[in-house]
Amino acid sequence: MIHTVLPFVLCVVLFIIGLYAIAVKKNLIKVIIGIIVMHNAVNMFLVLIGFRPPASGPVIAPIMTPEMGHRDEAVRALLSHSVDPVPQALVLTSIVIGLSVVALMVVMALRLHQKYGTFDLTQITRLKG
Amino acid sequence: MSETLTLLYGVIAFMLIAAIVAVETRDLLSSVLCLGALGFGLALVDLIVGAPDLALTQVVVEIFAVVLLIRTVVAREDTTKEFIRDTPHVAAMGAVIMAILLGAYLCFQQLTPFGDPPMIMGASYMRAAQQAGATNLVTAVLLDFRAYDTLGEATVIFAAIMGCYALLRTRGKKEQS
Amino acid sequence: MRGMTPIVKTITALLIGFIMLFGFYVILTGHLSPGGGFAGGVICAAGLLLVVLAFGADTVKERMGHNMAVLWEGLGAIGFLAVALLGFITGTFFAHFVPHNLGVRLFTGGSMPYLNLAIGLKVGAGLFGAFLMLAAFREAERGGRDKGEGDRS
Amino acid sequence: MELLLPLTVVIPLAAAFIIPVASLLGAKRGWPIGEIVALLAATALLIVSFATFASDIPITTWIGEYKAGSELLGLTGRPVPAQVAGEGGAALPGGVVVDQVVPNTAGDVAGIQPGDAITGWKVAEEGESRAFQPLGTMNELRRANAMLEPGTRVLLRVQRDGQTLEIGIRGGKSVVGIAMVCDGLTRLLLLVIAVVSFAAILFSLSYMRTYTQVHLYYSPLMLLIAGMCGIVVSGDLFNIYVFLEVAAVASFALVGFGVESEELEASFKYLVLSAVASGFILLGIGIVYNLRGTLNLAQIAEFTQFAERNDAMWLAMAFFLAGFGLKAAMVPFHAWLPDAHPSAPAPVSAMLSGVLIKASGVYVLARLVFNVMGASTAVAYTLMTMGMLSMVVGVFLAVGQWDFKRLLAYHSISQMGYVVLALGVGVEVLARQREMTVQWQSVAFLAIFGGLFHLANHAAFKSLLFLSSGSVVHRTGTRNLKELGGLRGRMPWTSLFARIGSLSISGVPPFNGFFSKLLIVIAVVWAGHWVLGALTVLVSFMTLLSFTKVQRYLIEGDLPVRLHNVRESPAPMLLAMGVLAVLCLGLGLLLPLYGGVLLKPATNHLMQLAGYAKSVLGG
Repeated sequence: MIHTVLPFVLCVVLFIIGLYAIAVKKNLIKVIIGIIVMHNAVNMFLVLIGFRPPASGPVIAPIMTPEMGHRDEAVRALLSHSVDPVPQALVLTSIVIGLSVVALMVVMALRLHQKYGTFDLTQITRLKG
Repeated sequence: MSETLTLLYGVIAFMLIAAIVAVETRDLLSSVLCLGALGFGLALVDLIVGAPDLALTQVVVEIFAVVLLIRTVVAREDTTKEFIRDTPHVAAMGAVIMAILLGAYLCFQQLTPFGDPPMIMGASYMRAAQQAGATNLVTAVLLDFRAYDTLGEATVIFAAIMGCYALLRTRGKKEQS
Repeated sequence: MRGMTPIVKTITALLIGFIMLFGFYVILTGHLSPGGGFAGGVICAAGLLLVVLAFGADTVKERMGHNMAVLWEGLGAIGFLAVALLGFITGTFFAHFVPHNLGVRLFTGGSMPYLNLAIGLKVGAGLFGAFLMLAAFREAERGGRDKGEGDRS
Repeated sequence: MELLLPLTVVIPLAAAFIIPVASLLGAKRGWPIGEIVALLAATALLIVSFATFASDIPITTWIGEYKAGSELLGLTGRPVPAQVAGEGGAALPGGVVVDQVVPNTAGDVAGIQPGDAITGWKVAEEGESRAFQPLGTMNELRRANAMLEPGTRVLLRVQRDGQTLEIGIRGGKSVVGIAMVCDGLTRLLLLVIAVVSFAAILFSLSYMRTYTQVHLYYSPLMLLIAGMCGIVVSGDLFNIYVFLEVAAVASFALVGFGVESEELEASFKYLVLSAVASGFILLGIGIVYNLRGTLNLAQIAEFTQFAERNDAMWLAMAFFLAGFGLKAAMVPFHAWLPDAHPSAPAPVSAMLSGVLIKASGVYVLARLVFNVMGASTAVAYTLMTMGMLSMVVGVFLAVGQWDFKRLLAYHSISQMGYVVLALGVGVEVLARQREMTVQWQSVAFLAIFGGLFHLANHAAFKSLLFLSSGSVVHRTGTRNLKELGGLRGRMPWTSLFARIGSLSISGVPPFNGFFSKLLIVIAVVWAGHWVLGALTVLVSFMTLLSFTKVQRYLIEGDLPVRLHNVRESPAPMLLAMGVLAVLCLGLGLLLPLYGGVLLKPATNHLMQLAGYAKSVLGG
């Protein structure tokens, strides 16, 4: 069954596209874009890890709240259809971290453009080595 | 299962195309817009695999990031001549990429199959969430079982914003009197 | 940049209330339905961002200063930490100190709604402040170097 | 006592949150809020980190109301389709054939044998009213089991030799929250972080006067400290990643704090490579979660111990090696460090070189390699290669440098190479010997002990050197060795401290660097790696050579005309350097006094390998 691994491999392909952009492109914005692509790839990988076939969200339907339904029934129903909530929580955290890093990078890109007048990384080389 | 998979592959293919275009286009604005498309593709993937929280957050964050990037790119002169770096660099990169692909190809066969996670932590959280009283399990995980992670997450964004303030100062050092 | 056309300004003025309301809704019902402090906070920040884009950074800076954003962000962060530390009342770090079952559905989450509120406040104020700073930086950059932000040292 | 460990993170975090808010109020009156809060927090952190030694805090502190006390099913198996499972007798739905039963787990106690086909499960208490749930894969059983309260009995329908049996097994799993772990290694790192942070903040009081808006400096600095403490005390894989990012994001801001072109450029480079590292680490975490279904380090170690060989786990380890290698600036991944560390303000350079690369790179690697993934020769050789390359390449690049801080940065790569090499030798000895004799045990012990000792020493002398470079820059305005000279007369204390640091790092006898390098050399040679031992000694000589240059061009020689009016640095800076200089001398000479409290428990906790799981979960 190729479908058991193909989604994960596609995530790695996306990851590599990002990595390629970071390493090979010499435009600063392209590097930022590469990092965002990479973050998205990793996030997708994490989301796909938690996937289970019925693919219903990990939200307990109101009918199953403790006071209304039998607890064990609710738990069992959740077990039979819900996806794994943990990777989703991880991805939420990871998205936030990604946004923070992107914001910082944008600020740095602005400052570098102000100082050097260009986004070209081959011209932004005042440091030796 | 198969319909979900078809949808999933379709969206992932769209994302891959968007990513390649975003990386390869010469015009920076188009590139940023393609990045937005990639992000919305990811939001779609989230919806397909049953993660509405993530889809919501992803859309909002993508809007914010794309607005930031567009404002960075628009009306700024870009003098980059050619896009490809020198050969040794590309060769080294190619080697790394091949290594990762090879590793992924060899090792991913042994991953837990797609759609059958062991979910040991997740399942035990599900039981406990019944008692905790939250109906949204993701929020229960974020703010109850793993709330300490969320403290770290809030700290990261705090650090980033402090960093933005610090880096946007006009002068770093006081002028010597 | 003195903002955009009157059409944009009018529509923004009409929409901003609803956007903020939606943001607060997402924050407050985070433990019941998809969403949460972070998503809601970013929605609020995006609403304010719309205002900055429509009216220009300077106008916004006059109305609600950049210091306000720093203050609210810091308060949100301290609030989150405080809720976490209050868990020591009933035992450990991050333990629920708020009873779960108060009968009202909005308050079934123990201390979760408070944490959500703190995060929402923090993220909204923080991202808005950062964006305002960026917009002001861009205008300062246009209007000549070293003009604009004063040094608060 | 449960308060103590969270405090190590909460104190710097609270300080970081309070500083910007309080500065808004204090700015108008000109109060130095940032300095006061930061200094108070650093002092408090120092006290707390000492208190972790004094008090008998438990090894594990669970955050929130959720504790682990897991019951291992101990079964691995592969799914079989319906027609194969049904060949013995009655036609059956598909099931899972058990491949392996781990001794002393629930499955073993219940009497399940390899070759059994499990075709269904249900909760025993529910009795006859409920039918057996069909079982498609072993993961379904794992999920179902995790869903139950601990202590629940699970009834399995098992097909054995054509007969259908019903076997009841102990099941259920308790909820695993995030754990804070306080073992010897944690205590060691916490103390190092607290001491260096205290010195750096003391130094900053005077040094940062020349910068604008310093509250924007102290807040990220406290976040950096909080991030490092968070990494060190955490017992959860994803939590480590989050605090890694806290420390990293704060350090980007600090590296670029001067907002000059070079600083922004260095910061951007650092940011890009750090983001790549984070990507690798997160991918590795994803793979681990996919395989083990949990994020708690101890549980991962427990599951890994009993699981069969899995290539995907190696891939995860490779990603971790790349990611944390990038964070620790090991040689194939070292490009960012010589730019980032010198560009930062001096106290931040001291923090970055002194503790950040250890806490976010070497510490996590050591924890994962020793305690979580289990020692293996492949990882050991990778570590040894990385360590050796860093050691040699770092020192050769350092010799040619004329920029004082850049030279120090290259030496950081080289000295961290020593630590990684020693740890690698330790892993190699532990993994090579199937049945450990006392002799090999002691070789491994010596290698790890030497590595950790060098880690602590490097924190002391590298921070001291960076601070003294800051002191020089503060008064002379340059860090180019060609433009400096003869500071012995003008800045006597700074010169003395720089000299102590230089002698320590070069491994000259009475100072601490000598002892740790000696231990590493002895351990490496005992382990049978003669070439590596010779290289280690050679690198030490090269270091001495390089620092002779520093002495010649910084302290001795003629005073350039431009520097005739140079004065000694202010008292807080000298005090900060003095503390570290005393440590440089004391750490070496007083080793017998504190070694048993500080270093030996840390070494033992690394040596117990996967025994970590038992001590964390069982305590």
